[in-house]
Parts: sequence; structure tokens; C-alpha cells
Amino acid sequence: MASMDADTAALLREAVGKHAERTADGRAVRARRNDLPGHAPETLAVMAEQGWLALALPEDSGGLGLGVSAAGIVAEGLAGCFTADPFHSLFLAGRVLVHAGAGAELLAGLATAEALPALAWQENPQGFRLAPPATTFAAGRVSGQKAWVAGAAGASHYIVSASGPDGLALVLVEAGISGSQLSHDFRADGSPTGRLALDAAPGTVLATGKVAERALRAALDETSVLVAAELMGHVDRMMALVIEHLKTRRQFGKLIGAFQALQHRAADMFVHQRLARAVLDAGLARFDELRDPVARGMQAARLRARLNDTAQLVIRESIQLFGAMGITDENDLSLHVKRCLSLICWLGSSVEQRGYYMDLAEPQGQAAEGRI
Amino acid sequence: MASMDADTAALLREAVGKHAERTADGRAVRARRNDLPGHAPETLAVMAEQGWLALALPEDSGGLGLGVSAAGIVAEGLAGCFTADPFHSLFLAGRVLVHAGAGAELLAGLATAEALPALAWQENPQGFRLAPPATTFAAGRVSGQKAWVAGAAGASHYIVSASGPDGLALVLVEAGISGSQLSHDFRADGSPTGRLALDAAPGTVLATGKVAERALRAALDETSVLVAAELMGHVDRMMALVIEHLKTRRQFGKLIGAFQALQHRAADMFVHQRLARAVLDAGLARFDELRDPVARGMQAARLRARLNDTAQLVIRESIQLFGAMGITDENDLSLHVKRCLSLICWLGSSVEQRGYYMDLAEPQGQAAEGRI
Amino acid sequence: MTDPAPDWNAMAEEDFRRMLRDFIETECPAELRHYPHRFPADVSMPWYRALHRRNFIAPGWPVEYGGMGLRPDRHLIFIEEMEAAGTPWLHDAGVRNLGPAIIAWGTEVQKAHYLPLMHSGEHIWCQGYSEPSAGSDLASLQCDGRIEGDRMVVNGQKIWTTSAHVANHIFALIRTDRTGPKQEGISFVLIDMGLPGITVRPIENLSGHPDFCEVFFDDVVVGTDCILGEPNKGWAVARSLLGFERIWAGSPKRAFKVLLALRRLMEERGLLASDYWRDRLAQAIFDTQDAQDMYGGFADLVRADGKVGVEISALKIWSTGTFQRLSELLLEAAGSDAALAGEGAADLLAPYYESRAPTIFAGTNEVHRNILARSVLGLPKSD
Amino acid sequence: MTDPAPDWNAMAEEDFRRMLRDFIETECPAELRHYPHRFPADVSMPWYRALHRRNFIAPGWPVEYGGMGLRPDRHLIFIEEMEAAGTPWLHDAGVRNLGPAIIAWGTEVQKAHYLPLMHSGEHIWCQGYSEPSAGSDLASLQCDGRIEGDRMVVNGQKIWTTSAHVANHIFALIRTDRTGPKQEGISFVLIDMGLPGITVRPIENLSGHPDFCEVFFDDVVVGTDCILGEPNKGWAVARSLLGFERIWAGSPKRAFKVLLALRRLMEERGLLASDYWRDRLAQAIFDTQDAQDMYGGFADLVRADGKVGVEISALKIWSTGTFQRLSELLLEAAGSDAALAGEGAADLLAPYYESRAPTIFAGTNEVHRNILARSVLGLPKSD
Repeated sequence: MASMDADTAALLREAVGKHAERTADGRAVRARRNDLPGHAPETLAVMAEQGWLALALPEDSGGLGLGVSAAGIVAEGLAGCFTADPFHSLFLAGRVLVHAGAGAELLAGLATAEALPALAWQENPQGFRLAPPATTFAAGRVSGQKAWVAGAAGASHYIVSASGPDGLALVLVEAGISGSQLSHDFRADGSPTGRLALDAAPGTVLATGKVAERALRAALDETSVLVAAELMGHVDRMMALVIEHLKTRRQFGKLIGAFQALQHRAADMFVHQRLARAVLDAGLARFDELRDPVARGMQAARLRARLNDTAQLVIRESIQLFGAMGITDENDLSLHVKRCLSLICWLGSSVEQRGYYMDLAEPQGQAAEGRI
Repeated sequence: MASMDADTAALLREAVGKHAERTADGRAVRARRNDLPGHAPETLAVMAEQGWLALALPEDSGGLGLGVSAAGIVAEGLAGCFTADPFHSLFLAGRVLVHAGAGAELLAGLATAEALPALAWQENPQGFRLAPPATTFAAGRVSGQKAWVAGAAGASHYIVSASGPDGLALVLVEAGISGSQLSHDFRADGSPTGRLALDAAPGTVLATGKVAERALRAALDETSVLVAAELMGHVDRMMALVIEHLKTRRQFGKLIGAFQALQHRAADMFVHQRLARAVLDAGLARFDELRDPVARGMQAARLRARLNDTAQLVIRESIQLFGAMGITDENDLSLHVKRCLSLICWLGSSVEQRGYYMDLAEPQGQAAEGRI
Repeated sequence: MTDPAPDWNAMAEEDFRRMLRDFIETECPAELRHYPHRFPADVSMPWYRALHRRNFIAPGWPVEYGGMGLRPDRHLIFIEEMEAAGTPWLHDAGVRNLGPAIIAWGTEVQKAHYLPLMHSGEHIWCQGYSEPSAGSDLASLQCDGRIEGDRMVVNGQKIWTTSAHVANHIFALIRTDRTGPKQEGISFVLIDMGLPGITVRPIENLSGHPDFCEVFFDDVVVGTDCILGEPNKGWAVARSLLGFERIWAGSPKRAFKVLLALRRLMEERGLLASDYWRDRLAQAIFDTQDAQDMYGGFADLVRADGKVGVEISALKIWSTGTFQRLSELLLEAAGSDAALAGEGAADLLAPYYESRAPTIFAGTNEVHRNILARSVLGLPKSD
Repeated sequence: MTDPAPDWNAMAEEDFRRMLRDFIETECPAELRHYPHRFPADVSMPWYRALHRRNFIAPGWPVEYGGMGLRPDRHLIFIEEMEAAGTPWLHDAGVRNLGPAIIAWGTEVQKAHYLPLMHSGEHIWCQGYSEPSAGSDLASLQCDGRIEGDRMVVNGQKIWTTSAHVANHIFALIRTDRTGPKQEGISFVLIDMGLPGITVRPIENLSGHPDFCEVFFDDVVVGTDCILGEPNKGWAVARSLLGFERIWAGSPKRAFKVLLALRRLMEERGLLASDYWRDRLAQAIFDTQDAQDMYGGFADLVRADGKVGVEISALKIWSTGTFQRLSELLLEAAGSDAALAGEGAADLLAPYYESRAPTIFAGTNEVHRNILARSVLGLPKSD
């Protein structure tokens, strides 16, 4: 993947920003809660039209062949309209296909939103460090239970991870086919997440063994980074809201932002915001260059853990500094809060990221180099 | 053991306070650093004379038969002269003998400071959860290495934990006997801690098996609580110093204690100080009543972890609020800081205490009762 | 009010606990248990009435008013058993806060009128203190009461009024004099919410369950016999009530409830095989049990001389912070389940949302830090 | 100053690192390595001179003054290699802080005189800013300089002057005019400590190693040609130097050094078999590497336009806090060994003690929070 030059990046950021501003309607976002498909009807068309779905697809699949950092710009910008859905799930499905070197037709459809694949990989709530799935694949049939399937609502296909005769298999299953049953949970922000029950559902193999393992791991890492980018967008917006509040709300005869104790709390929030920004920017740039999957995994884990933790801290402090207004759903802060709560635990909570990092770090080898 | 009535407790507190005030000479404390035996020459005589060494010994050994809470008053009060040494190590040795039901003669001598036993139990730096010692006992001879032996300087006897034919053995070894070699490390506060090398040193058995195990565990838990009591004394004194500093130091044209950000830091320190006080008071009272060794262990672990953590926090914040004056050794704050650093990691750091607590907690049984 | 009550304080602790458990088992329907929000009043009313019948509705009131006369430590046991059994939260600002104030400040007529109706649940009360421009800075409240002879005309607005949407009475701080310093000229007024001119607008909170409201007064007319304590001296009444409020606000019971959920979750998930999670659980246990020790210490002080000093702010800060930290740990331990909006006891987000308000209400923790700095530590005025 | 230097910035990173490692291997005696305090100047002088000979003493200076002209990112690599090899800390306030200031503000005479002597180590400098009543509030300094023609008579006291007991020169902020606002009327003065009237009293610090001193001036006479920049405009010189100081103050290198010690300790002790310690180590790694990302970002800004904005306070707060947290974690991981005063690299207390000062010096972290609140976030003045 290539990095984007600065001018193109700026144009992309501007385009996403405009879309976000146009669609940042808190009332509409609230009205769509706990309903399918979890995003505004026109969203998919815009994403396809603007080429955002094609950013990280290879050029021979109608994509732009750009890096994760380009997709990160989109994810971050979409925080401005309170959610990036269904951007992450389509990116995840696309990237797993790219890494598996399979599903060329599907990829072409994905770039134009004509095909809407969803990756069904997760079986237990702490699954990010990946164990062989309990879902099985044999003789062209998949059976098992998947949950937390992002983008399941409205999906045209599922890409299902399963244990098969040749180790891990990535299996393509058509949505709605007999033997598959889809239900939905709703997340804190009211967006749906699928539960998929497969009972001898027919499927075709996309990849197996090491190729499948690497493709799955790589796509999860990359999408986890995108989630981090969206979190950054929410962090910036929560900070802006709370600083504005501190500059306008009066108590005890003065602006509350003039109270030094609150100033220092805000300053500490800024330290974390600034740190997260530095880590995200450096991490995304590095992600476009790093080839070694272990190094990519370590970079992704560290970046994601930082953004998770920063978001959690900024949520906590923002609500507190807003006071009672911070706990109303009528305040737009709540839309960012709930979105962050929906994202933080998806594709790796911080404790999972730290465990994953240590799995990869091979302590002996790294320390011998005097580096970590 | 009996609890002390309130009047007697107040008298004891007053007596310790007077001794501490009389001997709170920072210059003398500094001059004694990294030297043996690590306490002022008259200290032992005072402790014996005042009956402090006899507080928690049974009445038939010339003791007062009081509880840990009485000894806690002494330990806490001695923080006023910067160190309770050698109070803890003599208490530890005494209590292990009491619980083992052995060494009656030694106990009688201990009450008057004529015998000065030291318990040599520790072999590795994270040993508080107790494993069978590598030190061995066979045919009347002990061999092995012990470290962090408090009170080793000037000890008349060592009580050595060893693995013997009947499981754990507590073995009495005379100080200076052939086959024993003592050296010293110095702790952060300049007080000595012994390293004892035993090579077929002759010793007599005090207790073995379950009796020895229970005696060792009980004495360690009780002494760990005393350490917590001393930490409380240091916390109160560090707080007093820093609050005084905030009320007298001027910067930017006003008393620094008038800066709200510092006020809130001080308030948070107070929250922890007050919490630690509540936990210590309730814990010491409970300790005099609880009989079940598991419940005593859990109570000790929780109490000790709180005091460790509070001391660590108050050190960190006190130094910061003092500014550059906080990092000079010329400030008496440093004497409390260094003493706390010497104590926090002895007889169980917080992480060891938490592990020990969970070992004891038997999750299933406790949770079924709806209590923890 | 029924049979003469035994001396609950004198009963052996285990008997007292068993008695409560039996009572709950008999009277509290299983479907009302372990629910993380307050129910609408009619749903929880059978349970309220059962408590009323047995004189268990006001554990802290003196026996002569139908209370249990519990000492604070015994009161804590009462709460523990209720929480362990997951009995529903009630709209009980009346019995909890107002009752003691009426007992302390009320005329005999007020006591005779209000206390039984509060005890029986006919009067459900909410507390009208905060206003849009008077949150932390409560003394700057503006809600206006114009006294005309033996009546008062109330105009203005209250906000963050918990349970106002289900209450039929409100006790409110109303400015009845504007000539003196801002703490003076405030009256403590008992108002029937069925009076003309009162409108209530529920405010949706993070958890999606309305729990607090705006209350608007538009030329509401009440008699001056609705003033509790002396006119213009309402600040003293409100302050005296803050004592009770603060020990409640500092109760570790909510943290304890999350701790039980956390332990359950960790056991179900097998997380306790990992010493990372064992350590985190131990920290959570210590933080909560230590809060109980501190709570117990303050309860002892109350028992000794009926008062809590300003140090109680430390308890409020610690307990509400612990509740918040534990709710975050619960989400951390839940992994991807943490994002899911569940139902009832399975709603892992509920403790997270609910733990946001206590650090803000009953005096923000920042206000309590100011109190500690100034009144306990004696630091100089920060202006 | 010797051979013309190659373009270190253009060299492949790995070659640059290897070159440095070879140099250190050859020139830095093993017994000077991994020592946690500064040595007396004479002990570390051979290493200083070796750096001087190779023109490695001032990696950040332009090449024409004997520097290496390193870009900040490359400068960081330089520091990394030095730290990884445990080369001794030097008394280098001169090359690090004063050098760039002389290059920016000095007359040609001052440059020609001071820079080579600083480079060779003949002049060892210390920085005299703080005074007993002017710590965080530096602008209120009182140390008096009475200008009489072409000479100045200095009277007063400095405190917390790092390395003053080994330095032979001091650059000091001296009040030369008392008529204007307190930031004005300050001069930046270069003083030979051999002059009559100067006394130095080392202050023992927590680690037991004197690292800072009090410096007393009693009718010390210097020439006005010792003023750097214009008289009474010393505040501007000091501020310009703060940019360098702040990027140094925010360097994660000390945290990184503790991280290496921590990892070594955990491996030796077998702690990494426990997922509790694995998690703690991962947190420590993330906090430090993230600090390096932030440091690198600010270094890029410096490279782009030679300036760092006020946001750099965030880096200082984070890096010094991380250094402190890691030093505490090291003690936690060491168990009972944590109490023992060790020697050299085995002294686990040394990082703990050393990590106390950086949150206080170079502007306390509280002062940096004020800066962030006011200058970055634009919050209203707090008075």
C-alpha cells in the first residue's frame, strides 16, 4: 500500500469533514437507535460515490491502493457525524479478502457498495488474541455460532472463520441462505451487531491454513487501527464541547473555566489528547510502511490501547466537568460517549491489546537489541 | 489476646508520643545511617522499661497479654521519631514463639530485652505468600541462605524457618555459633537488614509441621499489620509537613495553599489519609477479636495494602507539593520518605498482599454468601 | 403503623439478618429484584407498602414515628441485606431525606400530617433544590416565593429533580427575600405537585431512563403553613438535612453491588484463573471494603453524638469514585459484551451510567474537595 | 576541533547507529557505564574529552561550531545509543543549554571565546536561575546586579543550581533594573565562578548524592561584556533557551532507561510468566513508546520551523510522569529488594529518587498545566 501525499490527504479530510457536518444531526442519530441497519439510508451511497470504500482496495479490484492511513482519515472525520458505520465493517471484510488473495469479484462489488460482505470471526467476548474457532467447516458446510458481527444488518455475504480439515478456513456464505440465521443485539450507541447461527450452511472456501490465519490477523489489526482513528475524532469533539462549556458556564460568580482545579483537569485531558494524537499520527504513517506482520501487530496494539484509554479518560472527565448536563442524553456529548463505549471493547479492549502485544514481543530477542 | 480499654490506650499513646518527641532528632537519625545496630543505643532499654516489648506476650511469659492493636499504638507513635526499629523485629520473633507455643525462656528474656531473637524466614524478594524454604534442617543442623532478616544486628538468637523431615521446622540457632555467618545490607533509611548464611549450623527445633506453618503465617500477618500502623504515623506526619508548607510558602504573590489546583491535590491526599485511618482503626479493633486465621490473614492483607498504597501516594504528592525542597535530604520529610520506602516492600508489597488475599478468599464459598 | 417493634439494635446480628431475609423472601416478588433502575412508582408500590406495613420503610426514623430506630451500623446491615437480595430502589427521597427534617424542624401539625402519609407511600416526594444557574452554587438560587399574608406565590424553575415525574409532592428551596446575603432569604417549602401552575418535564439521561426532571412553577399558590422551619431560614433546614444526605451519598452500597456483579462475571468467564484479573478483583474488593470501614467509622461518629463533621466529604469522594472505577472495571472484564445494551441485571452498562451522577450530585466532588481544603485542612481562601 | 564531519543526517540509520556503538566501545571505559548518578567531573572527563575530540560533544550544535548538526530525530537516536550503552551523564548544561543561546544571541567575541572552551570541557557551566523566593515564580527573582560603567557588582543568592559544585562558570539571571514590570530589568550574565565573592554550598538530595547547590554572590565584580544579549533583556534570552530546555525536559530517555531496567529485572525474576506482570510491563512499554512518538512529533516541528509551541508542556508532563510511574513500578517488581540501597546499576532506588526532580524542575508540572490551560486551551484567567 502506498501512503497518500499531503495534498490528497487534505482534500480527503475536507471531503469527509463536509459530509460529517452535513449529516451531524443529533436528533436523527437518536431516532435511528436500536433500529436496522444502524446508519442513514444515504450513507452507503455517499461512501461509494466518494470512493471511500475503495481507498484501501487494490487497484485491480477497482480500488485506490492506498494505505490504512487514508482510511484512518475517513474514520476519524466521520466521528463528526457521531458514527463511521458501516465504514469499519466493510473495510474489515475488504481487507481480509485482499490479504487472503481471494474474492476478487466481491471486492469489485464492495468498491461500489453493490456487494456488502461482513466478517464473522468472533465467538467469545475476549477473543481478540485469536484461538481456533469452535465453528467448524467440513464438506462444504459451516456450523457454529458467531457474535459481534459488525455490518451483519444488510450484509450480502458473510466471511466466516471456521476450523476445517486444513486448519483455519475462511468460508464465504451467502446471507439468508438456508442453515443460517441472523439476529441482532444493539450496542450502547444503538447500532446493531449481529449474531449468526450456522447449521450446516453451504459455503465456499476463500482461504485456509496459514494464509487464512495471516489474512484474518492482518485485517483485524488494520481495522482495530481504524477504530482508533474514529476514537480520536470523538476525543477531539468531546474536548471541544467541554472546553466550550468551561468558557461559558458560570457558577459562584465566575466562569467555571477560571477555577484552577478545573483548569488542571482540563490540562491533563489535553496531555492525553495530545499524546493520543501523536501516537495515532506516527502509528498511521508507520503502518503504511511496515511490512512485517509482527511489527504491524505490535504497532496496532499499542496505538489502539492508547486511543481506548484516552477515550475512556476523556469520557469520564468530560461528563464530570459538564456536571449534571453531562449525564443527560439531550447533550450531544452523550452521542460521542455512547459511540466510544460501543467501540472501545470491539476488536480488542486495552487489556487484550496489551496481552496481544506481549504475545508478539518475544521478550528475549527484543531486549537483546536494547530496544523494546 | 485482649483489647485495651480506651483509657489505657490513651496513656500508652501519650507515653509513646513523649518518647518520640524527645528522640525526634533528624540530625541524629541521619548520623546513624548505614551503621549498626540501626537504632539509638538507649532505645532498647526504653522499650523494655516502658513494657512495650511485653505488650503482646502472654502473661505467663512476663507479658501484658494485650492485642496487636496495643502494639499498633506503639508502632504508629514511633513514626514520630522517624523509626520504630527494633520494635517490629522483636514483636515478630516474640509472636512466632507465642504461636508456636515454644521458647518460654526466650520469651521471658524478650520482655526485658535480655534476649533479642530475630526471625529469619525470607529467602526471596517476593516471598510473602510463603513456599517451603530452600533452607534445610536435618539431624540438628541447618543449612541455607536467609535475607532481609530484620533485627539481625545485635540479635542473640535466630529463629530460622527450614524444610525438615516433618515439613516446615522453626529452628532456634544461637547468634554467632559456628556455621553461621551474618552480613548486612542497608535499607533506604540506612537501617540494617541481615543476610544469614548457615552451613550445618547447630539448632534446636521449636516447632514443626502445621504448628510451625501456622505460627509463622500468624506472626508475619500480625507484624505486617504493625508495619501498617507505623506507615500511618508517617503518613500523618508527612501530611502535617506538607500542609504547613502550603500555608507558609509564597509564590506568584500568594500563599501556594491558596491555589485551588494544589488545594484539590491536598484534599485528595486527605481522602486517602482519612481512608487509611478508618481502615487501620477498624482493622486493628477487628484483629483483636478475630480468631479464624484465614479471616485474620484477609484482614491483614487488606489493611496492609491500603497503608502501603496510601504511603506511596502521600510520598509522591508531598515531594511534588514541596517542590525542590521536597527532594533535599535536609528536609525532615525525607526521613519519613526513606523510612516508608524501607517498610513498604517488607512483609508484603501491595501486589503480594492482593495475591495472598485471593489465595485465602476461596471465591466460590464467599460469593455464595453474597459477601466478599 | 402496626405492632410495637422489637429493639432491632439489641437483636443478635445474625438473627437480624435472617429476619430481614425471610421478610424479603416473603414480600418482595422475584421479578422486581436486581433491576438496575427505579421502577415507575406503581410497579414498586406493593413492595413499598409491604415495607410500610412492617414499619421497615424508614429504618433510620425513631420508633415513635414508625421507624425502626436503627443505629447507623445496623442501618448499614439493613441496606446490605436489601442490596444483596436486589430489592427495588424506591422513590424515597421523602422517608430518607425529608422525614428526618420534618422530625427535627416540623410543627406538631406538620409532623402529624406529613409523616404518616409519607410512611404509607401516599405522598411521594422529590427534592427541588438545583436550578439552571444554581447547581454547585446552590445558594444563588432564584426560584421566587412572594409571601402575601398567609399564602405564597411561587414562580420559577427547578432542574435535576430526581423522581419529579412520579412524585406528587416536592420540598423546595424558594427565595422569599432578596435583601440580604445570598444564603439568607431562602425558605424550605413543602408543595403539593397537584396544584395548578406546576409542570414537569422529564430529562432523558444517559441510561435512557428518565430519572430526573425540570419542574416549572407558574404562579403556584401555597399556604405559608407549608414552610418547614422559619421563613427565610430554609438554608439551615437544608443544611441540617445535608448531614443525612452526605452519609447516604457516601454509602458504599452501590459500589458493593457492582463488586458482586463483577465477581459473578469473573467467575462465569473463568477470569480468576488469570492473576491479572485476580489482582484487579482484589483491588476492587479492597477499595469497596475499605469504603465500608470508612463508612462504618463515620456511622459510629453519628451514633456517638448524632453529627458528622466536614470530614465526611472524604467518604463521599471515595465511595462515589470507587463506584465509578468498579463500573469501568466491569466493562473491561466483560470484553465485547460491554458494548451491548442489556436488560435488567444483565445490563453491564447500567452501573457505568449510574455511577456518573453520584460524583456530581449531592455536591460535586470538586465542591467537596473545596470543603476539605478549606474546612478540614485549613488552607487559605483560593480567591 | 578536528576532521571535517560527514553528513550524519544523510547516513543510513543503521550505519549511524553502528558508528556510534563502535565509538562508545572504543572510548567509554566499562567501569563508567550504567552508573545512575553524575560522576565528579574529573572521573567523567576522559569520556567528555573523547566526545570533544570526535566532535560528538554537542550533537545538536551546527557543524560550523563543532557540533554534529543532527536533526532532532537523529539526535534522539544519538541519545538512545548513548543511553543503551549506559555512557555517563555529564555536567553538560553548557553544551546543552548555553551553547545554543550563545550561538543565537552572542557577539562574535563571545562566540569565539566561550564556545571552544565549552566544547573542550575547560569551561564547565551551571545554570543559575532559581532563588529561594523565586522557584516556580522565576520572574520575581531578586539577585542584584548593580551596573557601574563597564562593570557589574553582583549580590544575592541562587539555589537548586545543578552541578554548581563541579562547575567553574555559571550563567545566571540577574536583576539589573527594578523600575519596570518584574519580567523586565533582568540580564543574562556569564560569570566565572573563580571570581572572589562566590561561595557554593552543595545540598544533599534524596539519593544522598549532591547534585544541586546554593550559590552565594557577595560583591562579585564582572565586566558588562559578560552579559549575553542586551542588558535588561535577559528574560528573552532565557525564554529562547527554554525551547531547547523543554524538549530536553520532555525527552523520554530517562523513562526508557528505567524501562530497560524493568524488563531486565522481570526477566531475571521470571515475572513474565505471570500475566499480571506482563500487563504491567506492556503498560510501561506503551507509556514510554508513546512518549517517544510524542517526542518525535515535536522534534519534527522543531525540524520544520525551528520552534516548539506551548503544546510542548504536554510532552514534559507526560514524559516526567512516565519516568516517575516506571520508577515506582520497578520498586514494585523488585519486592523486598526495593528497600536496599544498592550500588551502580543495581541501585533500584536511584531511578525512584531521580524521577522526583524532573516533575519539579524546568517548570513544575503544575506551572506547565497552567500554561496548557491558559495558552493552549484558552481558559479564562484563574484569578
